[in-house]
Amino acid sequence: MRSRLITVVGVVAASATLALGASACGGNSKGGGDNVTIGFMGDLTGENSGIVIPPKQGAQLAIDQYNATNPKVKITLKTYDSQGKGEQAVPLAKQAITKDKIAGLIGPTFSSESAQADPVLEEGKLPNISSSATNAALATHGWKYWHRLIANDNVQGAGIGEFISNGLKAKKVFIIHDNSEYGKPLGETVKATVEKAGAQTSEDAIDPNGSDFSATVNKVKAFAPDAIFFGGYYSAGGKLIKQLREGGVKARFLSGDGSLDQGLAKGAGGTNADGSIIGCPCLIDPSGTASAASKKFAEDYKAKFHADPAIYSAEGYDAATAFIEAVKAGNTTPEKINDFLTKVDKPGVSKEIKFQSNGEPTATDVYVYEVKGTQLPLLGSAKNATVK
Amino acid sequence: MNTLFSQFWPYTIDGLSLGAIYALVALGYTMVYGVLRLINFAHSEIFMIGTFGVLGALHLFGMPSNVGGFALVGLVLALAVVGGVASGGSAVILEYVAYRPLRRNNASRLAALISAIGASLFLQQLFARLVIPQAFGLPKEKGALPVQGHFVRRTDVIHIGGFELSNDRLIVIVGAVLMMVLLDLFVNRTKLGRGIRATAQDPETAVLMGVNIDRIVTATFALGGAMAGVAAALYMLRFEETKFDVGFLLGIKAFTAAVLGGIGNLRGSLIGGIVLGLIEMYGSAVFGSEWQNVVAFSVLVLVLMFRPTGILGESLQQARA
Amino acid sequence: MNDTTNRNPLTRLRDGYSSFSDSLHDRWATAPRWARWVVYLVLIVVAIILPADGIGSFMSPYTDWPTLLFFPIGGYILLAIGLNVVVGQAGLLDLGYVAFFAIGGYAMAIFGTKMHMDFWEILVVGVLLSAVSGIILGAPTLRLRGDYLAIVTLGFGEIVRIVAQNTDYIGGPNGIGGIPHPPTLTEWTVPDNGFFDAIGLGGVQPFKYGALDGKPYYYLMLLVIVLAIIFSKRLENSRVGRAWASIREDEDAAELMGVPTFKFKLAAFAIGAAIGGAGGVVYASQAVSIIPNNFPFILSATILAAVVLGGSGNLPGVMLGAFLVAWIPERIRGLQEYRVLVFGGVLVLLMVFRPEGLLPSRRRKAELAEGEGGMGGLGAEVGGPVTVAAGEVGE
Amino acid sequence: MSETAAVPVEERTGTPVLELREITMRFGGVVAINGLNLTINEGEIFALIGPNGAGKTTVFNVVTGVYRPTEGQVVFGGSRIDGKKRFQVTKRGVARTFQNVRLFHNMSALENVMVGADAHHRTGLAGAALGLPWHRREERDGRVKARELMEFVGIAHRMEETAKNLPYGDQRRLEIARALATDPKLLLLDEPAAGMNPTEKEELQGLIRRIRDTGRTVLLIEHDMSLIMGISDRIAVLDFGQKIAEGLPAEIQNNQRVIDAYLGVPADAS
Amino acid sequence: MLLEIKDIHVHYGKIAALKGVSVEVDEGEIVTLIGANGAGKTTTLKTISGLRPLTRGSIVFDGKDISKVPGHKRVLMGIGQSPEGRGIFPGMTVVENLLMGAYARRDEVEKDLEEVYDLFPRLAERKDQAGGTMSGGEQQMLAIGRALMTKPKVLLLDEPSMGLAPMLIKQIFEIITEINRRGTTVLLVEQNAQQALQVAHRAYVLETGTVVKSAEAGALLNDPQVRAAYLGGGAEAAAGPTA
Repeated sequence: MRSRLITVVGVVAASATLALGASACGGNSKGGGDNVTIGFMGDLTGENSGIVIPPKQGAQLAIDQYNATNPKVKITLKTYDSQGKGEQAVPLAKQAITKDKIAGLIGPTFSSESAQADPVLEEGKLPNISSSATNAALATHGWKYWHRLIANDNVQGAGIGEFISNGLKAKKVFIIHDNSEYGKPLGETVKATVEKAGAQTSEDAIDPNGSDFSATVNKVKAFAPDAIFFGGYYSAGGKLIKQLREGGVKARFLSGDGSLDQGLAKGAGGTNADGSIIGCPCLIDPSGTASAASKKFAEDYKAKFHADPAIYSAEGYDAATAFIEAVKAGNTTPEKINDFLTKVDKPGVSKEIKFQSNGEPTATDVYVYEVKGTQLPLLGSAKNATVK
Repeated sequence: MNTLFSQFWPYTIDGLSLGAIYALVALGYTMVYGVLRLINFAHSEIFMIGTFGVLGALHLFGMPSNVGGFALVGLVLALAVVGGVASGGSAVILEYVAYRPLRRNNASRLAALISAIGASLFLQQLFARLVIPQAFGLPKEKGALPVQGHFVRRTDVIHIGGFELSNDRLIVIVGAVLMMVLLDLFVNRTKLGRGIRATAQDPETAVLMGVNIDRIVTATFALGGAMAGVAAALYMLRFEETKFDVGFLLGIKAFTAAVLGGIGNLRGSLIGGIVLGLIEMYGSAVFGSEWQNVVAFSVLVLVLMFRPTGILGESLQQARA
Repeated sequence: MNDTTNRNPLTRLRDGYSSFSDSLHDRWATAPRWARWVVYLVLIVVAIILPADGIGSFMSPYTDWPTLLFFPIGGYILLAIGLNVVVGQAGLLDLGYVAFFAIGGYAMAIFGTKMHMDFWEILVVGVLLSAVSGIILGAPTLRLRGDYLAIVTLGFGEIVRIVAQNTDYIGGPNGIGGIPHPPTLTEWTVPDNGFFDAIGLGGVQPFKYGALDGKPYYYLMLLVIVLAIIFSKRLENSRVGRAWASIREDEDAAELMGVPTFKFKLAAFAIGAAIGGAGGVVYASQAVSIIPNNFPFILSATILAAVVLGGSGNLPGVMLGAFLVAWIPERIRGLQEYRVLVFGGVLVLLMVFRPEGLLPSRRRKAELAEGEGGMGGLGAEVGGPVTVAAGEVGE
Repeated sequence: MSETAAVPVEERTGTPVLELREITMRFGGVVAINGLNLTINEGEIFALIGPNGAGKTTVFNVVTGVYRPTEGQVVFGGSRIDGKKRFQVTKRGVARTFQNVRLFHNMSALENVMVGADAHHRTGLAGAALGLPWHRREERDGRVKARELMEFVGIAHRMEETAKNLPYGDQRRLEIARALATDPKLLLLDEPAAGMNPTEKEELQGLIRRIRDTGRTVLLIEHDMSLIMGISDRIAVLDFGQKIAEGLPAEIQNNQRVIDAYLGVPADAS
Repeated sequence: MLLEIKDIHVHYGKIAALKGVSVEVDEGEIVTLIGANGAGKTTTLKTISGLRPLTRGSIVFDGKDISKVPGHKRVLMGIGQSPEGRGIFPGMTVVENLLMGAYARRDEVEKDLEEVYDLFPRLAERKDQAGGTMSGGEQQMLAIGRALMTKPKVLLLDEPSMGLAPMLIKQIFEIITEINRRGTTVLLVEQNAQQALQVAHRAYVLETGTVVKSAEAGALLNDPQVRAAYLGGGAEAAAGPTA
């Protein structure tokens, strides 16, 4: 112990002297020349890494494909593991700006960390595109450098709500949310939308870290709804479906992008999740039915990562593409890249890569997916999709 | 409020089955506390290991499906043994690694508590990062996600009007109560049980009776761990899914149940667990599920304000004066 | 059962460290006043140049050093100082300390966004509010014994978090965004030349609180920490500190020597809460947005670990503990997903080899050095086993 | 229980300081003190003796507020103190030591005494934290007082040592100094000579006298008879929670009931 | 020599509780340690049973040095103790308390149980009562009975008369004599010197952690110095009536 303490003290002292001696030769190697670094920030090792790794892989794919064309300016992808936590994202953002001097950032992936890290990115003038932070409030701050390539929760909630009212014609809807900053507002929007369409509603919340949702199940049973909407993530969603079904609730189950994962069906067990509808402002299209670009992306992704594209992989790919386009157009500094982003307009895999002036994407499509076994085939756009 | 009345029996049954699991896990806290006066914070991970032991065994022998009836009872018995061995064994190892050296050094209980917290973090991460991905052939980043194994066919065994009792809940309740009775008999009727009680009541005099305290401590951890393992089997029967941090919330609740009933008191665990389970369910019905934990902790505070040693008071050591 | 003659190399290493820290203690205790002031001065200078890049590149190669210094490092240190009052000085086991951090944080967020109060005003209000909440929690529960107190405080911490989550007025799970930064005190800039540049602080505006530069916040935190140290140290060496120590040592005897124990326990809770609240206010002023999940139970456990790890009751030890607990996981970011695993293991190892903490207070160390054989060791410290109140005073 | 208290007492001391009136103390079914009447006068050294388990320490606990008596009253300086909180009793002027030394073991000897001196201090959180002049004065006074008292009991050379590291006899004396620091009118000493060697006992005897000479009243439990007989003004004997005798040392010494109770009834006596 | 304590030193922290105590107990004897509170009597017994570590000196039992043997093994070797304050397990019944005495043994206990009931018929009557609810005298009997259940070669008794009524004290000491008569060596710690000296063969007087006197019990019984220490008052008291 003692020697260790001394080592620490010694090293601190040494580095202090070094800093003193080395004087002002500080300036790190500039990003310019023949290499630009783009960052990716999100929960890469934490509990929710399952929905962060796909967009990271999507971005990686885009950049690798670009670098493979032997361009004049190559792009490196640098990852920042925020564990989804604001207090870790903030110093990482500062590190990215001041030390690593990256030119653009994909992420942060979650809304709560974005709320803390985005002001830093804004002041640091670092253009950032989130592939999955859907909280509506993020767009209200007048940030110039902030963008996202995913429609927000209001858009999503309204889309799903419309689908419940029009596509399913449900009259009694039970809303359950996980009391998170994502699930609750989403649930509220869905609730407001279906109520406007004349449906009767009731709601309850679950603790996603708990395991016994029977109190909620009993409430649902008492209400006897036609449809149940769950605002929350799939790990809790699966358990919830399972317990609902075991409790004898047969109403159709719906959820948002947080539940768009095979884990939902696995957690629900057997065929419990079959027929559930998941809405998402994102496009997951492993079979490539949506477009040729989507088909190619699915194939490339599979070839590289030996897995189907998952949630937000296309958005991650598109976010990287936005930066790639900027670099291609000869922009290598953050400022210039950001300027370019205001006017970028390119068809992407998931949607048109084009931003409104507040940073929101212009595309507002919400897609619905139906759970079949452990697959989540695309059903179509929430506006016009129907189920049997 | 209306829901509570219209769904009274389901809430009650669910509360009982939840409480039964709390109670079994609470035993581990209460026993270790009774003997060492230590909050074994890592007990929640002992439970977690039990759930993975059970799940692992199911996988190993090929996941059965749709087991019901008496076959299910038999399967659960076998799984309870597996869980008990896994949890009991790891509890003994935990004691040996994380607590025994501290006891030898006459460390403070606070130090032991920190060691427990460290062990708890370590075990959680060990499973999330290494054990789960390895054991279930998952990519590393999926280790932190829930793992399932569906094997139960749920049927209602009793169905009278609004009163429905499904087979899994019945087994959970009966199984937990049975284990509590067995443990109670063990502690009260056997020699080792006597040794445990003696050590809890007066360790110094116990030494004068020729009791090897180290052995008693090991036995205490083994028994408490085994109970958590059985609880894990029942939990898997009921929920069929587990996760690296499955023990965290459940552990806190179980500890709350132990304190509610009177920590150190085996029967208090049962009472505390059942009371807590019911209160959580009824509270959710009345206030909404988002208040479930607030209701639980508020009741704890209220009970302790008026009965500072819990519902039954402490008993493994019983008032010493 | 305490074989004193057994001396394996490990024990010897441990004893070596002990005597080393002992001699430090001694030298400090006997040092003349001026020497102490010199040390204080040096420490403050070191603290001021700490965020310099040169140091940062070693201390934190993966993430922004000044921000790290602000939080978690500075934040944990402040919280540990506060919790040390409760746990280390008064001997009350509090597992829900994060609640007060949350109350301070929410005070900053609510008063800052809804009432547009100034950071400095909120600091005062937030501290008072936290102190009051400490009293509200303490009044009904402080009669409970140690471990019951622990679980009740744990419950309190969770209640605060969940209530925040369920209350729409304060944003529910969304928390509160757009929290204002402290107003800029002065645009004064550290001269961009010679010495300051050499230590990497040239061009810093230490009193301008923007989003990007972590250093001003660090200096703010440093100021609060220094105040908290002075505060806590003064209390420790006063009637109040003596009362706390006497309560921790022997509550019944203390009461019989005229110490109003309940009042002082309540005071300890209030002071601890106030310091935690100050931490919350400062943290929220930098974070821009806070959500209930910024205040999980594990943070309480971590701060407690910091206090015990460093040496419960001894301020420098506690601060060292907090520093390590905050810094190690960031420094070993290279280990990626294994870093919490390693951290947990390190915690166990440190407790196994040095249960009294890295820099134990002299009092506590003596307390821990000898238990009464057998089970005594895991016997009485915080809270202690049933002091059947009077039974022991009596026959 | 007045039939046994009939021994006439020489009134050479002042007015009553402490009166126990018909005190009964039950624990569950066990009666630890039964209808005890006791009057202690100002300025005297009063000894309470009796075999182990006779209820002597229980008397101390009743007087100092540790127990609330099941029945009866405790009157100190003219007003009732039964039912008062323990620290309030101390503030009114009753201080005690313990049968098994109960120092604050890990605090320095001086600090131990200062805790006692703090009983009459008023510094609160703010005063201490801001270092207000009031607080500084109290702190200085407390320190001076503690030093004086440590000199008074004869352990001035031990000030900075940790209490638990003091030799046993010094710990006993430190406990007395700590109790004196609360400025008691009445000092209760619970077996102060236990564990002392003859020389120390001799010194202790002198110390108790000097305490009395400063105008304080001393109530004492002790087993060491030579000490008791040497310094007590009056003695009361307790057996099974009842007072079996009260009087001057010489009277007690020759009381057959006392001898039986105290030495133990020899096997051949019945 | 059955039990030989050689110059043992015991410390609580830095304080010496025993500063070189030497005591010898021969087979078949009753030896008593007397002395004031805090003299170190109880510490001596606890050290013999292994509850307190030695800092110096040694304890030899039955020819073997047991200074380093853990406490629970010493019980098996034949050291039984009825501890200070009786140490009854309050939550256990009388039978359970007694069976605790036989905890370390593997042989039949029924016979020994009968023997204890024979010595203390009162315990037989109260078999199923919780230990904590018994009167002081009954608890003392239980403590001694329980110690006997360990089948001790030497029985250590710590203040068996503490807090008991004279009638009971008399009874307890008669039983001690009886136990000794049946072949168990007894080491007795007492404050009730008179009683102790009457049943003991030899006695040691302890004062502040050291032995200040040792002699035949009878000799000490009439020793004015011992008398003085216990009833005080100087010569005239010593010359007073021997009760």
